Amino acid sequence: MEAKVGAKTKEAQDTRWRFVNRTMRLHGNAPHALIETLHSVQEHFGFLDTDSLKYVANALHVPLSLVYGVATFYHYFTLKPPGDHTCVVCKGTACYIGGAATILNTFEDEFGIGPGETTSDGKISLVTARCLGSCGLAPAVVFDGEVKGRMKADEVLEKVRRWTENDTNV
Amino acid sequence: MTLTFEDLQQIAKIEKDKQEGIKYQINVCVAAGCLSCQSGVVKESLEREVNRRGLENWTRVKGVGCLGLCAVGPLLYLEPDGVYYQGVQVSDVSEILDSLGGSPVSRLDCSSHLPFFKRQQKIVLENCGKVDPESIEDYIAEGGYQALYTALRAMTPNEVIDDVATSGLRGRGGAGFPTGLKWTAVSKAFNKTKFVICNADEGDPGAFMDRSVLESDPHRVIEGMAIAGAAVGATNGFIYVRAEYPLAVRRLRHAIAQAERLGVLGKNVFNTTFDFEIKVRLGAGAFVCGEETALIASIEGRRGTPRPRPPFPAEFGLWGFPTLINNVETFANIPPIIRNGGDWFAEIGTEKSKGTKVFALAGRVNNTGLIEVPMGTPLRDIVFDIGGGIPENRRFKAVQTGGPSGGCIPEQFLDMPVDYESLAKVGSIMGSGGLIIMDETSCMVDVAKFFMEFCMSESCGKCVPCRVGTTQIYNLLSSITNGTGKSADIPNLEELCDLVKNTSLCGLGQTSPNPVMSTLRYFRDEYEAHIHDKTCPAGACNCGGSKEAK
Amino acid sequence: MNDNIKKTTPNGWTIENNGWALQDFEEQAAASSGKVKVATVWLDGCSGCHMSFLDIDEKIIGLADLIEIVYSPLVDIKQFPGGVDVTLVEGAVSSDEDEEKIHEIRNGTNLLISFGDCAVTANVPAMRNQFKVDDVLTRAYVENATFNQQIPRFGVPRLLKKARPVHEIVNVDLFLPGCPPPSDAIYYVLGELLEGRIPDPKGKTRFGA
Amino acid sequence: MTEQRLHPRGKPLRTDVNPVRLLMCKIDGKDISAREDETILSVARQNGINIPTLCHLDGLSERGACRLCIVEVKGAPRLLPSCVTLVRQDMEVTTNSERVTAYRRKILELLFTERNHVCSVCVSNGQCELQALSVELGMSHVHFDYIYPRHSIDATHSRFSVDHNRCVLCARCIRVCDEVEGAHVMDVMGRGITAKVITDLSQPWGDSETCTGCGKCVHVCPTGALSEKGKSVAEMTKRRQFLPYLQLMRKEGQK
Repeated sequence: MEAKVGAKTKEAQDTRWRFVNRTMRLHGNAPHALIETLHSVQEHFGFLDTDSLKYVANALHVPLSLVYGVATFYHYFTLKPPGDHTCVVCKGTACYIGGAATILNTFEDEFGIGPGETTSDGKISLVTARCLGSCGLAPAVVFDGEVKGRMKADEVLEKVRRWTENDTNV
Repeated sequence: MTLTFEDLQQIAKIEKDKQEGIKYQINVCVAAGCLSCQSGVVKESLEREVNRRGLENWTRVKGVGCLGLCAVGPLLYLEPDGVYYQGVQVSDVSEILDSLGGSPVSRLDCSSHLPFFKRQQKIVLENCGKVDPESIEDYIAEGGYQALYTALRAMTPNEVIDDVATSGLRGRGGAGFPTGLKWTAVSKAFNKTKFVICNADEGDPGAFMDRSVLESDPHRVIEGMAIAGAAVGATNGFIYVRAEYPLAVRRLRHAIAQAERLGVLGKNVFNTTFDFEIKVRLGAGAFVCGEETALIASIEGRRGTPRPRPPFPAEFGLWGFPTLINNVETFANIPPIIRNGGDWFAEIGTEKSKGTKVFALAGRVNNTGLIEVPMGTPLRDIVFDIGGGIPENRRFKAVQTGGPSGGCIPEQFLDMPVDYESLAKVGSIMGSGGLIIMDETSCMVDVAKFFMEFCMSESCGKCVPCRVGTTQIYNLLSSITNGTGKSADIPNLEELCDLVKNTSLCGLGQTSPNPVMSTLRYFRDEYEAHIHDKTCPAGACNCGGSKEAK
Repeated sequence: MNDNIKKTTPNGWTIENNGWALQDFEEQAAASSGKVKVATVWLDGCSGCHMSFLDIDEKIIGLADLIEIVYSPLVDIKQFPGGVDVTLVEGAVSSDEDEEKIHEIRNGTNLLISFGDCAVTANVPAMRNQFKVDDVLTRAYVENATFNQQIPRFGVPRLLKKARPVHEIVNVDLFLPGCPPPSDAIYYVLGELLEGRIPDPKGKTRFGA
Repeated sequence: MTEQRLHPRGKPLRTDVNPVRLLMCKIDGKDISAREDETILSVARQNGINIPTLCHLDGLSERGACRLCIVEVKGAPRLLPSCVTLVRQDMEVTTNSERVTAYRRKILELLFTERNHVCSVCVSNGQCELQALSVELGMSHVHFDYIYPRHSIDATHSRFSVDHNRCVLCARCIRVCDEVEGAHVMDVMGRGITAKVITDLSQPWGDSETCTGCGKCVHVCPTGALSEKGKSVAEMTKRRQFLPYLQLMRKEGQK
């Protein structure tokens, strides 16, 4: 009950909940809308926090544990807030053969974070994708949503370093 | 509003008329591969330049789907000259426009890759690189939705199914189950409510066929699904597509909206009693959801864990209703089969594997990209003619088919025709069509480890052999690759592979040992070198002892 | 008499034979003191299995006529002798000393028996395997110590990263699980071996018994 | 045993429109007559043929996940889980061939390597189904390497505790909570080897807003993963008699 009240006030404050509510309504607020709704939450909030999971569970009449089970089953969903910038390294077969592992290792050496982690200052998140489908361009890396093909480890580092520098200048 | 055949022809005519005065057409690839090399910017600047020069009456710039040769994008195709341009940048735009009508810009010309284009036979991809994926009119101008009309107005559902059965089409998702049989089963199921699901959760790392088809020609898949719906008696369709393919999702949604507006989806399609609507459902990053029962669970909003079959989805599927599940490529094959008849399709390919197959060529090969060849084409032709051989003159080592469920095929089988049976015979599978080429610098143990890591992290965790077995196999492989392997590891690997293969619940588990088993079969010496000599013959793994040995 | 000895007993127990044959017993017994040489070893365990061995009570007197204990924590011999017929190994392999010792034992033994749960599954000693060695030592010798808080480094064997069951290090011929194995099961196993048969302890003991 | 008319997936079969036919099949060479809506497992057990199971529990829906109940069926290309496979006319089933027993033993070994099962210090020692299976299947040792994952213990609930080191992910607790108690407090989070049973939003059990504290989950748990507080080694006896009664009573109540 508390969760519902909490979420409602939150809803009043945050217009993004309207989009989430719209998604749920489109599916008749039925339990099977769970995954679509979680997509909607993540799209508008960047990640799934406990409050939003409770809100969705209440609205769709789905048990809490099931919501949590679904949210953790699918790798696309994240329960932690992402960094300001996200670097996605593709780990598809073609990219692996093309040297994605080296990119990941250098990344870890330079910034001290492994796949699925965010730097302690919350600036950079490193994510791996199982396949971006850009195998013709292996190895592929996505910088804040922009796909770049045939990346070398130092090129990746160069790009990411620029992020951190720009931000400190601002 | 209901659409008639005449309306279709009218739309096609208007579209054709528009193109009447066009002397030159520049097709710019706007599929994800080329878009990531800025083909969108190239297209915009071409359009701007055409307008600036006042050429718009006889020159048309058109965004089209995948042209295939993703390795050298962004790609352009000039009609009617039949010239392909590769690696086009914004700075090349004026030169290209200057050359129209004259000789092509030799610097950008990729005729050297011509065997790549010549050796292919396109059925599924016939519209890729031709039609604008965001325009239903363009699709109709190429004969689109006529097959649906035929299926609804000129054929009975049974005739449609017969045609599909005659064609010998087999599921393109991997297992190769005869499509006609599946359709028959669903059509016979006794229930008023039935569903058609298109499986676009293309999860194989190294495969991008479905994505390209959805991005380049979404209407073809929609038409195929509608025909299936009409044949089996379903009124609702779902397309389960990966959330990782935002472009494909956007184009699909756009295409569905267009189709609904025009009336090829919705109520009383083509003035018949047939109603059909399609919804898009997003996957969320789970390979196992390519398994049909897991996919159903996911559409129902649950964890994507498979359940034991039988009952099969044809009998007990989405929300318990009879459900037809086919892959993107399978549905994309349906309109041409209905248009040209099942016999026409059955003439292509080999005795047991009919038609063509789309492959995503990637890895250590010159021409990476999307290709479509008749079933039975020898692997050698695919790798060396179409693929253009191995870069830097290195030696070919193996080709991996079928992704994490497939196997590695060594050089001695290069002349083998590619079809379901031959691939199975050498310990691999057709899979959804990823072909990863590996050269002498690829370590086969490392490749096996890569796939096992994939299977381990994609295992849903429901059944014990897959959940624990894949982890055990992965642990053994990592100890072998880092130089701490023991000689008992190889028999242990074999034992675990056999166990996981024979006792797992679903297809993911049952096929997950394939990469290990096939590399053990053909490249056992590499495993032994890692264990006994602590060296990696390919020089890819750090086995500790490798430096001294070299 | 040995023709009917199978490598796998009917219920699937596997005997990993190291080129050793049972008939050697009697020959060797005759050649040396006339008794079968038995050793017992105590690695990382609580000695409960040895206690259970002693618990066979007065039957041990009969047994003593047939076997000679050539090495054991129960007798005062410092060096593992070699040429031993049967060795019962209690405890998991936890330290570098254990590891060295188990190789030596394997080399000097015909039939090696994993004796009790710690040897068979690493059991309680393996409960530390979830943690890093340093964390375990710190918890024991620093955080939980009232005086003299320091991790002993000298004169004690170094702990391995993980405590492991014996068969992960060397080949083991027979497994006798139980925590501890009941003394009847121990007596049965030795008795059967002395009779030249392969014992089948199924139903006489189990994990954690 | 109470009579069950359940589809393997828990869906009650409508007997009014589906008159159930009888058929003949052969299990381990023995001719047996059975109803067409029965599974191989239940038919075998009724006829005194034991098939080892772990995730199966009479009164809960079938999961088909532990794979210990696999059997050979003549003509079938694969081994089939007997708990979800319905009998068919003239079906020939072998429940205890060497091949099947060997697979079962290996699956059991995998289960032992997966988490940290230390029988000698377990509340369920001597009363554990996993332990009993190791005796039944003649598993003298585990010849695969142990994984030794790190798992937690949650003792926040006032009466029960959960030790994930001993969990085999059979999902009995989840099913009983969902199907019988109707609370669905528990579910599985994550996937693959990292899968774990959780309460609510993976929060401490004691903080759960939905748990009714009925303890059904504790008593259906086959191992010592779920136990009552205050029980020491080998003291945790599971009582499951409530399950068939509860099912029967609830069915009566619905009439």
